[in-house]
Amino acid sequence: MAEASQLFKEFKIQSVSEFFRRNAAMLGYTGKVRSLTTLVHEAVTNSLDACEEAGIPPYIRVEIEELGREHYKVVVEDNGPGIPEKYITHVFGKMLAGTKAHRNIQSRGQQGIGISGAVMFAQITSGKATRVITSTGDEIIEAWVKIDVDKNEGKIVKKEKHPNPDGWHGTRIELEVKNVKYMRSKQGVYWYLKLTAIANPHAHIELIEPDGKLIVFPRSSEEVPEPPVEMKPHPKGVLTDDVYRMAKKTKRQSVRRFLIGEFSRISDKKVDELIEYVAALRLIKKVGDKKVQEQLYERLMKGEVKAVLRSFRGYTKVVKQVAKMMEKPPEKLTWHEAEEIVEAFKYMKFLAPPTHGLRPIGEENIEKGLKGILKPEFVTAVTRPPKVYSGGIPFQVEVGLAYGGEIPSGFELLRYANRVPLLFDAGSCVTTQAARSIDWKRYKVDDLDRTPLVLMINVVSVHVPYTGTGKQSIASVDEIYNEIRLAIMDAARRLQTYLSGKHRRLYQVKRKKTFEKYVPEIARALSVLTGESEEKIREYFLNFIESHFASKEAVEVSENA
Amino acid sequence: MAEASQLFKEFKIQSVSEFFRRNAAMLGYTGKVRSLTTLVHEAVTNSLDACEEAGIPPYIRVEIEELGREHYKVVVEDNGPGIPEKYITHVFGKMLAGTKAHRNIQSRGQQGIGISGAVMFAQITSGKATRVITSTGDEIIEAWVKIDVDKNEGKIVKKEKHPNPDGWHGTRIELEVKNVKYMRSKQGVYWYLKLTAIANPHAHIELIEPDGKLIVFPRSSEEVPEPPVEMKPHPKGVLTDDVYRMAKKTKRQSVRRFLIGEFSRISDKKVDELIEYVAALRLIKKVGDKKVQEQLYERLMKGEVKAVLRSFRGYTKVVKQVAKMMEKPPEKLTWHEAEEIVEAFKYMKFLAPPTHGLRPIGEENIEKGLKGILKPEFVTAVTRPPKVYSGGIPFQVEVGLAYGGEIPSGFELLRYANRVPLLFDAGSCVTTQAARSIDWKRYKVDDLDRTPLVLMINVVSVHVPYTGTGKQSIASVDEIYNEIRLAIMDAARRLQTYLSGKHRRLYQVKRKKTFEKYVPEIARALSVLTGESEEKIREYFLNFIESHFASKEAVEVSENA
Amino acid sequence: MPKRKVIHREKPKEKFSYDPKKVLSKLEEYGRSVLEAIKSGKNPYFDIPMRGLNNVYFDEKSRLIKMGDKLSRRYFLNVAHARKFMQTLLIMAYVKRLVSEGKHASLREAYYANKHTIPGTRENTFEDQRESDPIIEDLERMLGVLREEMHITADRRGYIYGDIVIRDGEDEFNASKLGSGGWAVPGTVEHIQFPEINVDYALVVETAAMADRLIEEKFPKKENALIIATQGQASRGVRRLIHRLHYEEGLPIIVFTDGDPYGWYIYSTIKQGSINLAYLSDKLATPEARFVGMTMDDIKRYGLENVTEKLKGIPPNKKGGPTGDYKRILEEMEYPWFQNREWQRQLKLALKWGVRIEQQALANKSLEFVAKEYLPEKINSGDLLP
Amino acid sequence: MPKRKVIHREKPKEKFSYDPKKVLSKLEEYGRSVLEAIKSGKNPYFDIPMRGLNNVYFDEKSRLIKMGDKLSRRYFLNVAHARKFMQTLLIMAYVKRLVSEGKHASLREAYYANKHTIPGTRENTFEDQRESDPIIEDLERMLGVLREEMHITADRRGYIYGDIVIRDGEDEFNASKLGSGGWAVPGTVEHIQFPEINVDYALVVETAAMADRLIEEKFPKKENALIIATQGQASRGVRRLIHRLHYEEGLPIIVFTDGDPYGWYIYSTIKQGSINLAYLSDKLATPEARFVGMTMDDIKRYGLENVTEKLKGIPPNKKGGPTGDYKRILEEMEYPWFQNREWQRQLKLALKWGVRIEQQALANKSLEFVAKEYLPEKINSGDLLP
Repeated sequence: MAEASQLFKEFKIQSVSEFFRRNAAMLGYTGKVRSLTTLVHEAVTNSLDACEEAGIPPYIRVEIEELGREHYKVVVEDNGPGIPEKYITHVFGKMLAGTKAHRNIQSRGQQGIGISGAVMFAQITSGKATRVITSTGDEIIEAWVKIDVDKNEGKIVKKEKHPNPDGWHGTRIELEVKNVKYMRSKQGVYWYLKLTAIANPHAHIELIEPDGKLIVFPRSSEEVPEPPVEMKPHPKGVLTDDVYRMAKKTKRQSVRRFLIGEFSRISDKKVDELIEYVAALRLIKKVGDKKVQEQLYERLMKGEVKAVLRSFRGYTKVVKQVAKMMEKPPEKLTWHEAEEIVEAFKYMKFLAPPTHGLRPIGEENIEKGLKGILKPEFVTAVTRPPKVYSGGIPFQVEVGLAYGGEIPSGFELLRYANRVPLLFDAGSCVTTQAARSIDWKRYKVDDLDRTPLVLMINVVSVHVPYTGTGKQSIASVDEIYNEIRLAIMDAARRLQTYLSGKHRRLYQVKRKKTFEKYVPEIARALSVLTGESEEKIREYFLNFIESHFASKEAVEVSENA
Repeated sequence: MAEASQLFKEFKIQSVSEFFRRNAAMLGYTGKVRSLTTLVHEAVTNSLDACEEAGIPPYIRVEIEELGREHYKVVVEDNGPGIPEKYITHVFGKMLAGTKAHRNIQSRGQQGIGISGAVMFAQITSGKATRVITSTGDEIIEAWVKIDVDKNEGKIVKKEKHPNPDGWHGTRIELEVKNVKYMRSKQGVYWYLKLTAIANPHAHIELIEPDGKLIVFPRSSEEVPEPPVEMKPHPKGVLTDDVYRMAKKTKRQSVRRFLIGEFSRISDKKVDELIEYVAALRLIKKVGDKKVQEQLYERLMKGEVKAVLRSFRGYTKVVKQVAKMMEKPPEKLTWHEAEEIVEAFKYMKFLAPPTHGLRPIGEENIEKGLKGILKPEFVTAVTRPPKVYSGGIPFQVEVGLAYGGEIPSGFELLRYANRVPLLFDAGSCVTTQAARSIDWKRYKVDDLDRTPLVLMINVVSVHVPYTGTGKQSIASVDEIYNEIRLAIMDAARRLQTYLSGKHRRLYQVKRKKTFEKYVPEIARALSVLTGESEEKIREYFLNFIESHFASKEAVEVSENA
Repeated sequence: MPKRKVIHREKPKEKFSYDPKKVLSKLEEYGRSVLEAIKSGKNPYFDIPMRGLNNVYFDEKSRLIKMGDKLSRRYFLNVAHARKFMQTLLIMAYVKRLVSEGKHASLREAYYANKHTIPGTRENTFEDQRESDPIIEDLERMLGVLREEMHITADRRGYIYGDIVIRDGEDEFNASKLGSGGWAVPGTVEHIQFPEINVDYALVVETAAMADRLIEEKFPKKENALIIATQGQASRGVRRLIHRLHYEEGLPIIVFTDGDPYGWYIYSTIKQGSINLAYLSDKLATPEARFVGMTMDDIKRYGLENVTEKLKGIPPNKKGGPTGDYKRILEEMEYPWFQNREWQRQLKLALKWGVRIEQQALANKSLEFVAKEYLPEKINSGDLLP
Repeated sequence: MPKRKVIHREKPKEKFSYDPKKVLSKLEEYGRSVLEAIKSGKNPYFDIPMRGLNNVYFDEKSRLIKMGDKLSRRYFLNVAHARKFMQTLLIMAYVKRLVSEGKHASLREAYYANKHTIPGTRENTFEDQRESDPIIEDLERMLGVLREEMHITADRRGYIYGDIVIRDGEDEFNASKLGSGGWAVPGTVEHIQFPEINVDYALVVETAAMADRLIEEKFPKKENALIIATQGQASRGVRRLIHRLHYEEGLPIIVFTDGDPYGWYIYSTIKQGSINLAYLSDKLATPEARFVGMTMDDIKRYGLENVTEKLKGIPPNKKGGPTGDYKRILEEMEYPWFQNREWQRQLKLALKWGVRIEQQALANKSLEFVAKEYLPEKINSGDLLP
């Protein structure tokens, strides 16, 4: 038998970066084409977010230069606010670092591992540092950044400063990567940028392909979207651990202030209510008879908190205890007390969570994006009002529909989550399922696979429920599924109206002809049956048809008047 | 426009634990039933690994106690070597820490986040610390461990020491969790332990269910498997980054020694060869004519390195330069040189990677496991020889087949990776695909869905290619798929032989009866046709049959003699 | 002289009547009404009794499936109707020509004769026989006449054998003097007359093989019976012949089919008419018909357990059931004319045992058995189902 | 006296011959040989000429599909053969009884008569008619006799009309004096004789509707023809009748079918026999038969473009093709007896145009057209296909 101490000799601590180095696929670095797209995505996302937060209409240029076999240089440059010198290593060199990961905010990326992951991917495939050129308007900083994988730290290998007479601001990064491939496939960079341009009509995006070809997706809207704002957590969406940990960190004076200040939809009055619920729960817990207990829980769920309290002798004492707890300093809140509060939240009613933090593209901008990039004959968009799933997580669905024009035959679905194109795992995505569930024939789209139709779907949320860590597919949550369907159906109805109008004019002419063509046949038969001359019978029938359609047109004209 | 410095005010650094707290699903904590299974899995895996490394036949006891609604206490106790006091916080409190994650070794877990993940899951659902009782044979240590999520550190909240007069060694951990559910489903703890017992016949596993029921999966083999050993990386499987970083850390004196010492299948002679290849590649790179260059690469691929070298004037100089590089201290190896070495590896031939580190269960033990737990009428197992996939990763497939006896009707597939049961995502798993691809009818299994048949498949590898981070499904790699099929077919052939033998004995008796039963019919008809008496005709025929089978038996007896 | 039988010829209830002029005057009347409508600027239409289950009921008194009084109006000036309106007139004109010239045409000929391309279009007057057949059916309902009376003949199937004299046009012959072949029943039997009838009853037999067996065994002569072979479901010609033989000539009708849902359905159609042709029930159906076999009781009574066949389909108590034969039996149990103890018993037994029994299974006893024992015994003892 | 026709009755080539004793002696011979084998301790067997395409060839000289000489040996002591061996003997004994008693049975009756549970087992001698039918076919090949000669009757279908006198047992009648119904051809025609034949030729017609049309138009009388309606694929009885009328009575045979692959196949079967029944070709087939229509040329010649129908299935040049009608036409192009310019032309035209033309499409001209113009013109000018 081996000695325990001996076994533990090899015990070592792994760094995060080391962990991710071994699990690059988790971050989207899987497959040669996809890896390149992921790299570009991380950089472009950073650029778009930065510009939006600073209120600048983005101008983004992506350049892919082929250096050798499966060996490329990727350059992404923006006109954003730039990065202050002291944050450079953090932004590019440290995993899990970022401005959003710890906040309750809608963002394109979500984990703060994006761009540093790109830097690391470049580094482990080419061994090269990433060149960063950035300025906030003052001097221009040029820095070569590497990641110390063992320590999870960025380090600047080389740094230069340059004068900036024109006051340029923005960021340009140059990554050298191997083991990737540029292809114009639907999982490649070109397609990714095209989809990004559609969802971000306020951005001007350019791409220089390895063969030197310049592709421009021009800006079609001048309006820069408001940056998303942080939203306080909703009581229905928190765990005991959240409350406990937030209480430990808050600067508020009392539990009451803490609850009112750091959660949404909690008012002074709500805290009073909360006190009653917590007290009631404490009392119910002590009831011995299981049946009676269940009944009390049920009544509580119905909101009969006061009645429930009154059914206990000396309940006021308990209420007072709880009220006292609300006034103590939050850092003294125990785990058990936090648990009680969260349990009470479950029985209480709250307003739906605020949705002002959600930033949909908007109907007008979707239409602009689709028109500008796809040049269709008809376009429409629907942005649904915000909804909530899982009790407390707000989300919003929007849909755009483009038909005809320069769109080739065949149905195409463009999927987005928070404006970010989803290029993989379409099959398991709720958007695909919802789009497929639509009975397109009802909307005059008889043969979907031969109709020149593009459907875009954007799901907006602080927390998009992805099916996997690849974040390429949205889970089939009922509430989201239903909203997507409603949005598509609304848009499809508009398409139907458009298509109907187009066909209606041809229809009346056809209709009259329908009756006229049968007249000779009818006349011949009726002549056999009655002995009257064919000629005359024809005349009777034609006159009848003529007078009918004349009166009919008159009616339609007056209806439209 | 907002100031950049203002935007970065919110910039904070997330800890690993914080990251995982937000992504518990990545670790298998998703769904109430599955979360509980994951928790038990992490603890049991730790116990099994510990016992094996110490050469102790494992005795593991799992106890699930229901404390309230979706609120449980999970106790896992083993007779392993115990944990030295100073490692307790590391083992249970720090993510990404462990004895295996950084080594090239086959293991049940793989990321060193398992048990600390369990501790964290318990903590964030119940707020409670995890109680650890352990001894390496000296005093008994009782410790309550918590994780400081912000700092990714374990901390011992409370610690007591007890005397250990009997020299007990082992570890017992007690986790208190909420938001989980105990169910006897195929994704629950019971099923997980049953499958674990089958794959680990050397382990005695007990389970006490919440209702107090004790279930014992007894040990059916006394042989403790050898612990897996570390395997040096194979040249065909390494990246530039691996070579570069290993060179920086090694204690060897020269690049040559480093290559020989830390990679498998590299000998002194191989390094000499490597020198030639690196030199040849340097020379080829300088050729201007693309066509000539391509031809040279091709020749190199064919192994004509010496001829290629000789086609350059003054090639010996370059060879000498490269030879010199091999003698310098490894920490001086540049990225570019590492890149050259890895490129040369691609053109060279090496022996297949060593497979001595793989630890299959073994045919005998699989049969013991299946017999002990399932009590079938027939059992067989096939352990295939090790193979390699992706050029350099060794793996091995084994299969067990159990038929009849106490097995209920219907086909059941038990999937394992490195002996760990896979309970989820069966559909996308290569094992399922391979099992489905078999034409079972060819093996006398006519109606698979009504045959009492259990098929177990264990895929053993240092690096099992999972389809997702949930590690519940093995990707469909051609080499693995084919090995699984071969193994199943081999086992199925044995089943076929068994089933045939069972039927053969009944067959001769039946056969004679086949002829006899027609005799009265034939006699009556023949009597009508010929006028001979039925009675007589019957006699003729019966005599003929009798004499035929008598002579036939004689022949068969002599053949067997 | 033959011995007095239980089953014998009765007094006739209908007289031979067939008047082509009635059809012609009805057609002309409809033509004139259309002409008058269009002349006065009104949208011309036809009122056509609706087809389908919704417009069908079982008349307890006459014990016939009859057509209800629901009408569907077919306009000229209606996009959905115009084509059918035109087609209706085309067929009406064609029928007028057929009847006045004394010619007959098959359904297919009627289709081809009226099919042509409408001038100035790529559209045909009829694209398919599936368009012309329903129009002819509509006319039957509109005019209240059989399609045979409009000189449109049905597919022919079936033959008869027995001592009756048939007059067909100028020919007169005895249907028992035609060798073993019998006389093939033509598509239209409206014009046929029966100068002499020397049989006591008509035995309607489902399969040709059984009819041939009875002929070979000289059953018609020995039992004084007319054999009518339907060769499966009875054709319209055969059903009309049965109807006429019963009502115009007073012959009792006894039906002999396989003991299975299909055989019983054949009986049901002969007896009550079918839902498709409900509007013709009083010309095609013979509610007084009775049923001699095969019955479920026959299996036990004659020891035929060995030669039953399993019912097809899934029983009602199994998953996915009832289907096939089982479903059909359950449907037949709901037929109003099977609402009696005897039939319910047979149908329930079939369900219970899950078997069917064919006419020819009687050959298991001996070839003669059916002609010498089974049928004479059952018929002469009046052991018949209603 | 009728004018001299191109088509007229020829000199007979065969004589009426039907001898039940031949069958009986063959059966007894086989029985004795089995008995002798078993007595001497040998495994008894039957040698049965093999069925199927492998044992069939087209005999250029007789221009018939004939059976080859491949045999399959059926042993008693062979697990795979024993049951069939027993079944063969059972049917042989049954046939012996039928023939010696002068009784006839249908295939179905033969099945039921021989079906019973084997004592001491739950196995039946025959589980299904699909077991007894092939045994009867085997016997036809083994004994070289028609099943009708073994007194097992085929399903009957078809009727005839025309001025010939038929003797069937004691009955004698004229097949043009039976009204419009005609005479139904029985399952077995072996015993039938023709005391008087007053027609020049026999016109074999595919559909009953067309045969009825010709009868209504008095075609048989005017053209001195016998109408034989096959009602689809010709039954064995009808084919045997055609054979006998041609060879025993010298009647030329002219076939009139739809202009489609099915119609042409009907013609082919009458003319050459079928692959299934190759062993009976010289009793059932009539290679001298000729074909009057419908042909592809008729479409153009009589302006029937409007009333053609599209061929079913996928053409050979389309993806997934050829299927349906197209496939059948391509197969027919390979038939040895269609290896002549005229037929290849028709078949190629059908492929090219992708259409078919029905007999009844001639009604598009007028009802009389087929009887007054189409047939007389083509037949009297000898415009027939080989």
